[in-house]
Amino acid sequence: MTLAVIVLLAFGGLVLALLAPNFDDRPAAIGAISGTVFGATLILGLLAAQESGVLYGAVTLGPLTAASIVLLSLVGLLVAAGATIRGGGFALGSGEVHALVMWGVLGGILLVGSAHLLIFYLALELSAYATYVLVGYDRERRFGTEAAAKYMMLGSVGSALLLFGMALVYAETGSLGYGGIAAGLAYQTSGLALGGLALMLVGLGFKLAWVPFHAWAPDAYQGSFPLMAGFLSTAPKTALALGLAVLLARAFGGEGSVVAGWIGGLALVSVVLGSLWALLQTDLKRLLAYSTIVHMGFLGLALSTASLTGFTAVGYYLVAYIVTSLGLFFVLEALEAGGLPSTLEAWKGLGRRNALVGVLVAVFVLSLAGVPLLAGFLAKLYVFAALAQAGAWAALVVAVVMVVFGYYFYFRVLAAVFLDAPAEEAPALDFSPTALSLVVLLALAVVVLGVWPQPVLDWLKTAIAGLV
Amino acid sequence: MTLILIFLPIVAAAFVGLLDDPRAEAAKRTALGVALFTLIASLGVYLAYPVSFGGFVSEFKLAWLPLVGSSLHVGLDGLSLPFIALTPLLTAVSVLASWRKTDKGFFALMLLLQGALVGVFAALDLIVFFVFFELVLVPMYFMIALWGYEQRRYAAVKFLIYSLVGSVFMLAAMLATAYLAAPALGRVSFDYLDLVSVAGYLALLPAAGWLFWGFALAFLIKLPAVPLHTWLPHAHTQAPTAGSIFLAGLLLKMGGYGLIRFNLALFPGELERFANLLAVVALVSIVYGAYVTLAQRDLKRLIANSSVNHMGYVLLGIASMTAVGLHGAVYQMVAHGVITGLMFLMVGLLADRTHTREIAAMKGVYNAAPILGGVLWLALLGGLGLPGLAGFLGEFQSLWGGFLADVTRPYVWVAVFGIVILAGAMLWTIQRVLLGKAEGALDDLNPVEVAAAAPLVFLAVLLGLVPAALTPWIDAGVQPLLTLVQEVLK
Amino acid sequence: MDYLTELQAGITAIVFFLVGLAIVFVTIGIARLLVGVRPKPPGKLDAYESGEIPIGDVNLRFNVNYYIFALLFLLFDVEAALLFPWAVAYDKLGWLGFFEAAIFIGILAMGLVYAWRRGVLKWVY
Amino acid sequence: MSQIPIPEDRHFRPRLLGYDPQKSRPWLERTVYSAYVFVFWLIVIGTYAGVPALFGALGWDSGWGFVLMRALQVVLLFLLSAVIALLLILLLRKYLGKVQERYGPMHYGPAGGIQTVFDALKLLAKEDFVPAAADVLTFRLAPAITFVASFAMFAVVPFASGWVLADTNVGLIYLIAVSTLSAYGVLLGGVSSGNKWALIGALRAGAQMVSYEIPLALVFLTVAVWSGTLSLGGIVDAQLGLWNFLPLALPFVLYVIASLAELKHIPFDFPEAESELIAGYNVEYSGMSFAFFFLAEFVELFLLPALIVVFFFGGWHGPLFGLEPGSLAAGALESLYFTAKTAVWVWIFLWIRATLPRYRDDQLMEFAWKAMIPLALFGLVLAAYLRLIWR
Amino acid sequence: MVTLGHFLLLSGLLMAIGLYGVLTRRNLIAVLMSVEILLNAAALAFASVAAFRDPSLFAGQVFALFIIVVAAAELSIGFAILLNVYRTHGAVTDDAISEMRG
Repeated sequence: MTLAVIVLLAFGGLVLALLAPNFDDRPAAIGAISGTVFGATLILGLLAAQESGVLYGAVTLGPLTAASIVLLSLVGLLVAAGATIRGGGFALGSGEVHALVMWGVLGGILLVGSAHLLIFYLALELSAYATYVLVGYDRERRFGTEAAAKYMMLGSVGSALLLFGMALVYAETGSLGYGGIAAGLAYQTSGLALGGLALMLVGLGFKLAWVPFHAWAPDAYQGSFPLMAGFLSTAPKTALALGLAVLLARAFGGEGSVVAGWIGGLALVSVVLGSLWALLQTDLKRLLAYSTIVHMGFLGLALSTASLTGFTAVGYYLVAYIVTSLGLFFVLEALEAGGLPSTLEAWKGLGRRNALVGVLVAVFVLSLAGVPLLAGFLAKLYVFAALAQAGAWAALVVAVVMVVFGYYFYFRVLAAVFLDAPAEEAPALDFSPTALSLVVLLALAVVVLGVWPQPVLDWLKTAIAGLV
Repeated sequence: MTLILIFLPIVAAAFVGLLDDPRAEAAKRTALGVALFTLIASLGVYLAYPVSFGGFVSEFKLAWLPLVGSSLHVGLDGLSLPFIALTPLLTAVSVLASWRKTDKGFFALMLLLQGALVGVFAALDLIVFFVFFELVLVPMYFMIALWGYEQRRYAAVKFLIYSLVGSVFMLAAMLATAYLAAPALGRVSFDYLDLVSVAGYLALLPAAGWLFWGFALAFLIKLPAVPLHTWLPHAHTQAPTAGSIFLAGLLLKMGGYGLIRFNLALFPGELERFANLLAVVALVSIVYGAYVTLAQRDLKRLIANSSVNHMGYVLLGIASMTAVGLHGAVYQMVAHGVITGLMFLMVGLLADRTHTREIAAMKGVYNAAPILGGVLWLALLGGLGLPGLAGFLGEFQSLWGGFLADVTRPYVWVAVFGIVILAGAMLWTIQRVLLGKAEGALDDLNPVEVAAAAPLVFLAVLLGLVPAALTPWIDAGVQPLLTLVQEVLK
Repeated sequence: MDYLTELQAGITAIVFFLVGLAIVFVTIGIARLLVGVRPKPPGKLDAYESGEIPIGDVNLRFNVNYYIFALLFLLFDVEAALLFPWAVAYDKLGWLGFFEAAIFIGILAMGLVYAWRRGVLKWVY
Repeated sequence: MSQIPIPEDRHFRPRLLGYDPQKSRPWLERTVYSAYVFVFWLIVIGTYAGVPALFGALGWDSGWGFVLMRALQVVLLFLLSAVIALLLILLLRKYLGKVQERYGPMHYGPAGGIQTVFDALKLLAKEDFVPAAADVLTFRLAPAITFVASFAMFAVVPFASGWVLADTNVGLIYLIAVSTLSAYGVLLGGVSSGNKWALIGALRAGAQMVSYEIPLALVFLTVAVWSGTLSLGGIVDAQLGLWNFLPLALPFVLYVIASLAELKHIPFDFPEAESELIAGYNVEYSGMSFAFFFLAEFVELFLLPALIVVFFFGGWHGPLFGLEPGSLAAGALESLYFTAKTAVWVWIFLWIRATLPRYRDDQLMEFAWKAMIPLALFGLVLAAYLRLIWR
Repeated sequence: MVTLGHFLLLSGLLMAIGLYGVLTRRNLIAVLMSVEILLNAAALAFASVAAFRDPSLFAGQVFALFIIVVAAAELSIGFAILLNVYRTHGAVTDDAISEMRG
């Protein structure tokens, strides 16, 4: 079943890329194809459940992989739908974009499913390359190419460090399979292995945009199209977080291991510094980049507990984050397509010019901030619960304090939207019916997830139970 | 029933928000209707409450977040019922007070606020409590920031940040409490009743002090107690009339209510340990609050600062940990809700007419607008604690309770001076604002405004004269707690 | 082949490079000794453009296709490197090896087809 | 104004041994070529049999002694490549002359036989200077890289059974690596010259070598799949029954075309293109630096045909007439077979050079990507398939 | 005797060189080359570990091969992006691509 997903995504992307030269002026057709593919994989992901290994045990196809298929296909589906927001005129409807999204998603799925460092690395690079290109897809945008260059540079440095770390771990354990590594690390950990683990973590830190390895994130977000920034902030992060969870649980010794502690440290630094830097931002996409950094920090805190609660919290956090973040980026996309730049300055008085859009923005932003009855609050709550369960009181208190900073910068957005007067010659805010229905759907999902999370949680829990 | 009281306004808020209603005609009627309906419903529950038995009524429990052991657990008891009833009343008053507003959003926010506040007072689960506690902030923020006076942005943000700082520590403390109590309970539970049942175990925890302060910080900020009160003058002054009524009438009560509900019930040992400190804080609040009130030139600011003084008595009553003191605290909170609500209502209406809040700029209001002036006069007298009005009984019981306890007795002597100072401030205000010759004409209250003020005037007098309308309920709420506390302390 | 042979082969390669470089520079050095340094009249050190005086910047803006072909080369050449181990072990792998490599080569070919259809392979001035 | 005196005999040439240079003497030419080949053969025997025997007798065949032995062999191979270059340049000029109905070099040595030696001496005596606009280090390094890269291919080419310096398991990979390296030399040389024509020539050379490198590598792969080894000796041994050019006809043709392009040989001589680019990437080079570019080209003109022989024509295989395999005599005979087969292919290359016109630049590149590479991929899969069903 | 430690030391040195390059180079192409050095350091480490610790399974050698291939893909993408940077910014130095500020 999962193999079918892999084949579907790989060849779906291939077909789309090959169709691209002929089909580029028909974004709807392209979107329909990619939507169909993602829909199919979504259903397959929901059906797949049995734990088994393929590729000589290098890839595990279990409930967690199935869950990752569902989550990432969902992102793909939403992005495919979101590509129609901009309508004609730009290449976001191009087959290549969808192909890259597909491969990015495929890389993510393999990342979660990997049980061998080689597959982990290849999957990571697959999804990373797709995003590098997506960021710089429009060759004429100065910021786009600039962002892609920075992202690519730092990303490749990160993967090189990750690789070197893997090599050191390999040197210590003599194995590249997760099981072998766990067995090798179980006896004793030498400086070599510790160095390797640290380097691996640094590499992954680059990819997850943990402070101090986050420098690419604001530029990448600012430079790319909001839709792509949305993809960037959800799909690779989802895959990496779940993949790191698998790695942590199956290879690095899980709860109480030294790696878990490091993850916690990095995550805490991300939460603190990310929140502080976010206070200084005036560009919405940059602000959201720092917000991503902070959210990845919270995720990392949950990861570091390596408990069932912690991993479930990670899962729920991801679901909440996907829905919220994509929703907000869709709004940005629609507004940018309508000629409204993504700056706080330009957003002044948005709520007065179009109340519905204002309310939708408020829902997403409040969810990001963690206001109760929205998905973001429960996500944070579960993270805190996991921390409390693990007895990480200091981390809990620091994280909780940073939530206040988060409120502060999210409310700056809301203040601009609702409190400031719009500029004189503000253009009309036109949302196409598709865009509006898509965003409304996501906003409803945010609310529903925040009020009645139980079905999602049950599903996540069964998916994650195998890890601990 | 509790669920209806909580969620009907919230659903109504969403409904009002989605109405196509540019003049907000339907919105304000809907809001008023919902408020009145819930008022009647809550009064029904209030009156039907079996005061002699105590305990929780209209309890509802539904597993909500099993992952962390939290459930949607709400219920009403003698401690919460007065506030449950007060909330829709003040909402109705606020709606009437903002009858001229033309933004449907304003009324939607008010309904949301009402639902969230009822949720706060009804919550029997820590997480649920926190959810509603936080939910209150959002509509309040927007109410201040969108419809407030000139410095609204600053005031709103300050209000938000202060509240958040407290509430996030409370969240941390909640989580810690639940997980630290897990060994005794055998499971992780955020349920209030579960946790209360292991209060004895909690008292033995080395971290109990931290947990206590985690909760207390949030409530002291909300209360507010000096030195954590600095958000209050801004928020109250800058908020629109309805916002001020909500703030003073209900939001402050969340602090006192929380202190009794959680700090007293879960950590009585720690409360006893820190009673001295709390009493000092209370004393400073009383005296300093009164003193600062004396120095105000802005009418709304003056009332706001008097709240600091009033809430000091609440804290003093709680710190005494005596039945009388707790009675006084609750009574004072309800009374303050009524009286200060009335004061803000009147001052708001006055400010709308004079377009200024400067005390120096007003003169002879009583002569110009007798009804308005008269009601304001009554409210100011209530604020200084005149016997026969609601404020007196609360203050008196609090002080008396403080006097009964060894810890707080010395402070009561000083606290009395607070009454004197505040009385001076109030009387001086009456003299400056109400008396004298009127300069220019002032419209008197219109029927809608009279309708808004009437129930509050009625309550202010009723609670001043007939304490039996409230004390049995308070008794039913406080007595079991005190029994429990005695057990734990032994 | 055994370890020693491979080691000797490696040493041989190194010797080849070192001795080769040495020969080149020794020969050039000898030539220089024979010839000596001669005067450099003006114009001698200019770029040679069939006797014309050089005009303009040497750093021409050249065809972007050069870069694109360089990128394509990089990919294809290295992907080919991935096939060498397969080639050696091919007799042991049998049909499985055939199909796996066929898929791999197929994907590679798809890449070529994509580039072709995108018009990248058209060499235009 | 005084008149400059003009010598009467403007066609004055020094005469050696009373030999009349105006007359063509085919037998003499062949004798000269044979002499060169004989020298070549002697050096080969000396390199692959003599030196190891000597060092074996001295007991210096391990450790630093081994390194010394290899160094000596490398020096000998340098001599060999010098001989190859002298011979091939002579042959080229003679052959071009024949095709164009003229004699070619006639005056120096028997039938012009040492003309190239004089040319080499001339180059040695020319001043070797760096133009002002050039980047000195790169400019100096480029010819060395090009030459060493071509020259180092000798390491894995088997002249006879066991007559190979590096009998390695990764011979093919080594070949790819080294041959790609020579493109670097050309590119660096052209780019560092500070000359527009050199730059264009270098870019063309880079694009061309790089594009044809891929079919070349794919053909290597095909051969490797067919033989099951990457060792050149192993590939030759695998052809005992059947020479590869029959079953691998398609890759064989591709290989010939690709090696022509690698050689920058007509019809693919864009990097130099005298008529368009003066001399392309090496326009600024003079003296010995230029000589090494030249030397590299002719070493490759020998080595690429030699590799054709190794890959497709059974390498050194031939009738041994009862000689004991592995003996000195057998080795000598085998190396002769190898040389002879290679000579045929060198001749074919010269023939092509003499006959065909130059392609157009865009045709060249598109031919590589749109014909060569797809065909090479197809050939690879086909060979793999045939290998499976015929095994 | 040459041990695994020597190889790892060598690759560590390469790593250090690459990192130094990444941190100090102004020209992005040079940075990309430094990244290649980093990747090759890792490939070397994998190959040598495979030779010393894991002689039977070849996992490390295969990994090294994959690193080479993936590095090529990375370079292609990198140069393609830098090409676009050059087209839009007229230079490929890190000063040229610091227009975005927050």
